[in-house]
Amino acid sequence: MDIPVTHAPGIDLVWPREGVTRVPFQVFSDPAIYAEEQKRFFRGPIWNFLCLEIEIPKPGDWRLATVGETPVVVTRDEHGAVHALVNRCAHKGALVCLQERGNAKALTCVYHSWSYDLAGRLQSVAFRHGVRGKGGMPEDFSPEQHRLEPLRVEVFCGLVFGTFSDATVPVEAYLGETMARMIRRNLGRPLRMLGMHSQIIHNNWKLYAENVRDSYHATLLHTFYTTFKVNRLDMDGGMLLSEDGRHSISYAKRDTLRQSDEYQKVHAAQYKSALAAPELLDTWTEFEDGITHCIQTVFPTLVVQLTLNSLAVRFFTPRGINKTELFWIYLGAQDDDEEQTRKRLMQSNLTGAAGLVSLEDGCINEFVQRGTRGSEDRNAFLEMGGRDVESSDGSRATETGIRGFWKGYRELMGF
Amino acid sequence: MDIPVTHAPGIDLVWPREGVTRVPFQVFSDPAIYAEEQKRFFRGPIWNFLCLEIEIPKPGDWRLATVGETPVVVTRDEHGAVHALVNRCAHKGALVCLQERGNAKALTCVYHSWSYDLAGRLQSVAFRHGVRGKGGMPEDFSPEQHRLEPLRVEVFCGLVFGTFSDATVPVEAYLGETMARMIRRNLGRPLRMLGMHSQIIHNNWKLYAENVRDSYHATLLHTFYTTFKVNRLDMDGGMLLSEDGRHSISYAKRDTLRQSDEYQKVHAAQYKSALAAPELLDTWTEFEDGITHCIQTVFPTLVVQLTLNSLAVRFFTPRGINKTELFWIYLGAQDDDEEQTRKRLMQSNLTGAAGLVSLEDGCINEFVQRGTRGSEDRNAFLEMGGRDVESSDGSRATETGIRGFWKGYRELMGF
Amino acid sequence: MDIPVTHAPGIDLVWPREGVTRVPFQVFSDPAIYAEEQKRFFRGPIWNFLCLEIEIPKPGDWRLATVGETPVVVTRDEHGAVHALVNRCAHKGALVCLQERGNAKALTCVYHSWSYDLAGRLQSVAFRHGVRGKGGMPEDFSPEQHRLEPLRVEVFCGLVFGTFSDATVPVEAYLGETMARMIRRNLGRPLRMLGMHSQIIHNNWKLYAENVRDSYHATLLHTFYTTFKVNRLDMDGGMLLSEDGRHSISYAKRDTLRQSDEYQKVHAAQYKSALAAPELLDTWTEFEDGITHCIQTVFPTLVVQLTLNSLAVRFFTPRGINKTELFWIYLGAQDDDEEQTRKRLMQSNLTGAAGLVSLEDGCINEFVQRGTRGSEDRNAFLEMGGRDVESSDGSRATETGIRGFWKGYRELMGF
Amino acid sequence: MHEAIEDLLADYAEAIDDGALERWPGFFAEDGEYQIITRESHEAGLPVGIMYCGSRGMMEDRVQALRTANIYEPHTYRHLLARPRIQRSAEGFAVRSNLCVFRIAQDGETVVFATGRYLDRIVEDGAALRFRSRQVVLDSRRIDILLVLPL
Amino acid sequence: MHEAIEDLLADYAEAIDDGALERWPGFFAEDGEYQIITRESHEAGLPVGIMYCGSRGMMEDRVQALRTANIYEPHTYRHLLARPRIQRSAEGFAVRSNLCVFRIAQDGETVVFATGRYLDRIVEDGAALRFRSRQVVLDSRRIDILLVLPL
Amino acid sequence: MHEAIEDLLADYAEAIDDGALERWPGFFAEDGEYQIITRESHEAGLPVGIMYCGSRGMMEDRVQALRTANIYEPHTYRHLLARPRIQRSAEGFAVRSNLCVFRIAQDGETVVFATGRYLDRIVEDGAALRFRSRQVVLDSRRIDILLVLPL
Ligand code: FES
Ligand code: FES
Ligand code: FES
Ligand SMILES: [Fe+3]
Ligand SMILES: [Fe+3]
Ligand SMILES: [Fe+3]
Repeated sequence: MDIPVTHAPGIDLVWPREGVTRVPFQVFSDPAIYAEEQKRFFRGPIWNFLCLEIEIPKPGDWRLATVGETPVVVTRDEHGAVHALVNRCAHKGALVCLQERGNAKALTCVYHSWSYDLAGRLQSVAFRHGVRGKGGMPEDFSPEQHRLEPLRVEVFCGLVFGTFSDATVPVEAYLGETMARMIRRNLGRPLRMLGMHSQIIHNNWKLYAENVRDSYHATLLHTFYTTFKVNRLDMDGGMLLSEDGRHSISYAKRDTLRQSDEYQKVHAAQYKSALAAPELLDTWTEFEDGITHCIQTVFPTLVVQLTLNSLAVRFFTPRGINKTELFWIYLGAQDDDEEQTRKRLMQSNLTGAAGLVSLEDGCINEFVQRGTRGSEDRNAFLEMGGRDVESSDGSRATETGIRGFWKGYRELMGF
Repeated sequence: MDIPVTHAPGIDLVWPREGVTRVPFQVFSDPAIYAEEQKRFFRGPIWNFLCLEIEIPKPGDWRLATVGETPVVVTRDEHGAVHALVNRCAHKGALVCLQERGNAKALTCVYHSWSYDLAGRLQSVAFRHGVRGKGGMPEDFSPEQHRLEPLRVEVFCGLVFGTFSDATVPVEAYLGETMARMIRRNLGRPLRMLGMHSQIIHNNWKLYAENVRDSYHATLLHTFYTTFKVNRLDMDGGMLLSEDGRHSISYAKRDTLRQSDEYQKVHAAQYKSALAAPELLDTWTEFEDGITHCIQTVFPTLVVQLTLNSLAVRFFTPRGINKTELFWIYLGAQDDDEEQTRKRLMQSNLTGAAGLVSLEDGCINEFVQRGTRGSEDRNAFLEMGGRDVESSDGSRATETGIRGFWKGYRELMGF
Repeated sequence: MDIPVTHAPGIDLVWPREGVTRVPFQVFSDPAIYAEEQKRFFRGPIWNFLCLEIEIPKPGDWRLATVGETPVVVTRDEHGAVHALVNRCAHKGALVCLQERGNAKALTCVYHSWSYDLAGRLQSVAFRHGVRGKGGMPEDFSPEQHRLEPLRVEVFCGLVFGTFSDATVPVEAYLGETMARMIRRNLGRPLRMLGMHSQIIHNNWKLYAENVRDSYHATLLHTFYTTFKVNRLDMDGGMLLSEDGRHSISYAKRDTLRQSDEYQKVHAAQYKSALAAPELLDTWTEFEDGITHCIQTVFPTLVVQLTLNSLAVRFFTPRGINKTELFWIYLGAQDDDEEQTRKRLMQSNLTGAAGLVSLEDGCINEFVQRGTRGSEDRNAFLEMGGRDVESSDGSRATETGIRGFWKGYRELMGF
Repeated sequence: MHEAIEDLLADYAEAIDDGALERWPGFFAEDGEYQIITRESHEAGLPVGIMYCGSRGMMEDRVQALRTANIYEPHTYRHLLARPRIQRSAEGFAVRSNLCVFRIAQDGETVVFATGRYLDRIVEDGAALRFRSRQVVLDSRRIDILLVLPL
Repeated sequence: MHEAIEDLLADYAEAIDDGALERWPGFFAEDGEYQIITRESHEAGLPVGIMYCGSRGMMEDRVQALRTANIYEPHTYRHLLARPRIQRSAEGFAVRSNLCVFRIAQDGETVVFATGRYLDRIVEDGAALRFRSRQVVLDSRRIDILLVLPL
Repeated sequence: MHEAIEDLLADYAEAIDDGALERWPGFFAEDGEYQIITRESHEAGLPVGIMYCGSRGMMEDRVQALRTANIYEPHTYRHLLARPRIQRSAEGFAVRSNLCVFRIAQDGETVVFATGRYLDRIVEDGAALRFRSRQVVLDSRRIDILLVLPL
């Protein structure tokens, strides 16, 4: 029988009985669902990626972020502790921090000069006692009862996470052992930022969340991958999920390629494979485990990527029901030599808004958004690799990662 | 007593007791009504114009279209049969065809390479059996149960129509005898495309549907018509409706003009009527029935126009509640000689986005959209030419065509 | 206990028990509330500012305006009487007047040439009797039953006001004695327009309504005020409210400055106060009462400003739930000499879209709109200067004016 | 000569942006041609575009119509032209320049109304340079609202 | 001289687009005038526009204010100018050029912020060319958000 | 020489706007460099931008990829360039010009896709002028949808 919605008033949705192997297209375009996500999902028991610790190295540094559509500022206080605060003044709700990045001893709202310390505690209220004894706040005004709304914060391998919920377990437990280990492998060393940019993609944020967990599409849509043997399903590799199925790692070992003629059938391999400038793919062995391609997702909106030597952190944030901003931060190790930095620069051509193996993701999710218009009552069909939510070691011809996302989404939304 | 809405949940509308002589302005701006139209109206028992057959002459040709907001692709298969399919992949819903026009042996979705034949039947699923025996679809996966959603298709006089409903009667019966005859007169011959463009008009699609059925406005708003005696109400002419009132023909016979001083009162005739370049209106007698101006509407969104020798097909499609795209396709007969083509080129100045007698329609419907803001609870008043829905032979000082549109709209929407 | 909403169906809002000292952020972003305001607030018993009388000096002059989102045209008839009419044709609802300003003997709709006199009475209907006896309106058509919807109009000190409600008391009673006197002081003389422009601000209209009643922010946000001692809270001044609290006057007397060290604490006074070109602030004594700065608000959307010698009328109108247009009309006295006009020109740099002491208001309300995203269930805190709605003579370190606005808003909306 | 041609192009744009449309036909030779057409139709070699004038007279009729007959909301254009590419030809010059036209409504709303190329054939007509033909090839197939002022 | 004037216009735009606003007053003669006004007010002959500086000093005060007193979200401009039309005048040159200015917010949002005309009176001030007066006539009557950086 | 440089810039834009991308690498010296980078990263001195080609070969690979491997919806560009600012340098010329690129989708939707500056180093390569390096510094940090055609 059908599962009726239990906890979302005003939302008229029935999830198909087939469970996570089906997704009603309505979830990508229904304003009531989008509004509900702001409260129930983004303020629920999840860890939201906020920024990198290296973006706020010094005491007093701050950086803006968003959790869902809620504006947040991440600060480092004089003792070096990191805080995350809703960027909404306790007085009348104005943004308190205006610049994307800054450094200050205190956070002062420009509207009426209410001032907060770096932990968000209200420190002073202009004209609290009026001017020459006239006006000002009532006697019983108590600054302690007004502050910038805080989030709980944890930093893991230089990644700063925040949550609105007291129920969220610690980040390492949230990730699970497998996910935590791979993050340590890739990010557990002194890093430097090599560059950043963002992309506006015209689709609901959940379509990109599916897309990055979709090991099935990668080598079919991104034909450059296939042709240049950067990443193919006929290399050893797999799709690992966390215990709860929310997080995933899609990996491949380039040296294990044994060409399968499955590829002969698909468009993906029609393109001549000689490069005029092969230096594009000059690499060095950064890790001994043989894994040369690894896309790791952290529920709900973070991705850690190491493709050959191209190390990057991606994250995305909703800008409206069918608009999402996708951020790319390119990283290198602090001890990279010049040649290694040059190689990372060369390989940066593979990903990002102009990435030879990623630019398609800038439009493909929009194609789904537009393709499903007028079909809100139909469903996506997700049975590749079975109907379960579990790791698929050995094959990435599976949608298990996507099913895992929907498992987590439904748990939070009560769908 | 008032007629309460019976079949549209969530829509709070009461149609005035005066019936089709009144139109609540709310229907042009209520998002709930707009959403309901996508299901109830555009997927209802009507024939939606999709494209011209000459746009897909060869096997494998396809062309994109929309039905309401639903993306559709029209194809011609290897046997020459025409198909219309929702342009939404059966897997995850991506657009399958990306270019406005194309030619292919099969329709392959770029996301995961699912491939369909030109009739929309699923032919292959990439990695269905996984790679080297791992991954892939469950054993019980049956391709027959997945296909591109088809529309029923009929071609009449080179016009390709599609419907989502099994209840829709054949096109010729849908049009009725009078309408079918006039379409044959104008389009029942080998045609070639002379040009095309479109217009974005900032109004609800139904305002343009009214506008093209409004024989009352033509000679008042489009003063060029009147002044240059291209089309006036004091020529012999009339407004013919189909039996069900949904379709209409507004026609005039230029040679029968007997000037009425009604026109002296209106702005419409104030403009000096000598052209510096009279060749604009050089014509030849294309038909012997004396009809020199003929605007024919086919419910809901198609218009066939022959003004002097300017032959065109117009159609429009909603792009949002207050945004509509209007397409103009200029046609000639395949056996036109050079001089005739030149005359059609000259006369193309009369219509289209820059048309001397049509450009006003680009803004007039927006004026209604804006004029009725804040007055959603008021009604349009449509009693010109009486209160009935019936042909008005002999006079076009009538709104019978508009009343006919609303009759059909209410039948489909249950208002 | 909480006060549940009584009169707004479909709106799910509970105003906090603290009354006017709290404002739910939801009122700035809820589409249902915005829609309800169009009917209940803007068509309620209030006087909406429409235009200045000097904009329509001659018989036949008209000028467009909006009341909420409803388009209105203000006319002066042949007898010199001023009328306000909804700019919506009685036939099918098209805008009747298209240009922002014009002059005509009659108002004729371009769509079907229905023509109205300057008081909005229907005078002629094109083809009412058809053409040569065919078509036309039914016998029982009665022009008297069709007209442009009128508003009641009153002119006070050259300000033209309109209301949809019969219950609205006369303007002078609506303003109350104090407000009326100050308007007479500033505008009660022959005036000429010196210039005008507008600003699009990206916030709900009510945030600007608060902003102009907020005597607390002025000298903190607009630091130029403070530094150059144009307006400070340590000058004699006050915040006067009308009896019903809806209207306000914030005033200061520049010559009474006794610097308070309160200002030393705030950003507002950090900026060196020597001007390279002091002529910016060259003034003359325009009034003997010592008041050199006076911002007067008239509920809901009008502001009369005299800062030094810069005389201006501001008004604002909603352009969407988070979009507002703010108009600036700069005025001078008809008998100003050249030097006085030059001084008003110089001082015009203080206000407007580029105003040295007003440009911040172009973004600050947007900061609140954005700061409160995702926090629709939180409230603004308005206890500066107490919790009452009453004049605060002697101090402007108060939010009494804002509380007064919300008092009036809630009365009208039934919140 | 490059200067003179650039001045012609700038003067043309200025006349239209200033609303001096009566000057418009004068930029063309007596039998000059003017056409606005979409890139799509242009590349497909189709004859019918969006506006066509086969002579100065037809341009005068256009101006006459938009002044007295046609109905539309007041608006103005603002042209921005890139550096023209000029080639000598038998009859004079073949000139191409990228163009962008903004449309400003009376309420101030400003939109990118048109982008594309001018394809011009310019001749020396007595003392003056005039357009033998000017083709406006629009990048977009669609027009926002309507097109009444020449581009 | 045409070249030199075009360089002045380009240099001015570059200074503002680069945020080097301290250079701005230096483009004007000591008693130079600068005004931003709407087309509507300009054509109506009204004296008050949106911004007015009657001397270099007033421009310096503007820069000082926007650096230290005024509050707004960080943003930058990008100017595009069309070929100027230059006429010799008694005092120097009367120059007109079409302009378009894009505004880029810190989050990357890019909008057409202003379109219109520069109406310039340029004089030879010692070795250099400077603006005796520069009037920015905006096509639109309305400003998006606020106007703090000169155009 | 100023003329020749302006022609190079215009020809480059024309080639891309016409979709003649195979011509694109030829505008560069054999070991020419091309990079698209955000203003933010450029000013921070970060090495990685959005697109980087270290040689003509890498440009050819880009063209080859976008013709045969990459998937995206058909679209075209329209470039508008402001007057370049040219300085002689040891190797040739250092040139800077403001740019705006519109993107036109197949359905006609037109957006301001990019604004910014070209920072060019131009050398005389045999008879021709070529880019030793061309850096496109984008004002915005964000790209709408994707970037596949060079700017
Ligand atoms: S809103 Fe922040 S101090 Fe008032
Ligand atoms: S969405 Fe079409 S193949 Fe997957
Ligand atoms: S709508 Fe005004 S006359 Fe018909
Ligand atoms: Fe991908
Ligand atoms: Fe019409
Ligand atoms: Fe203010």
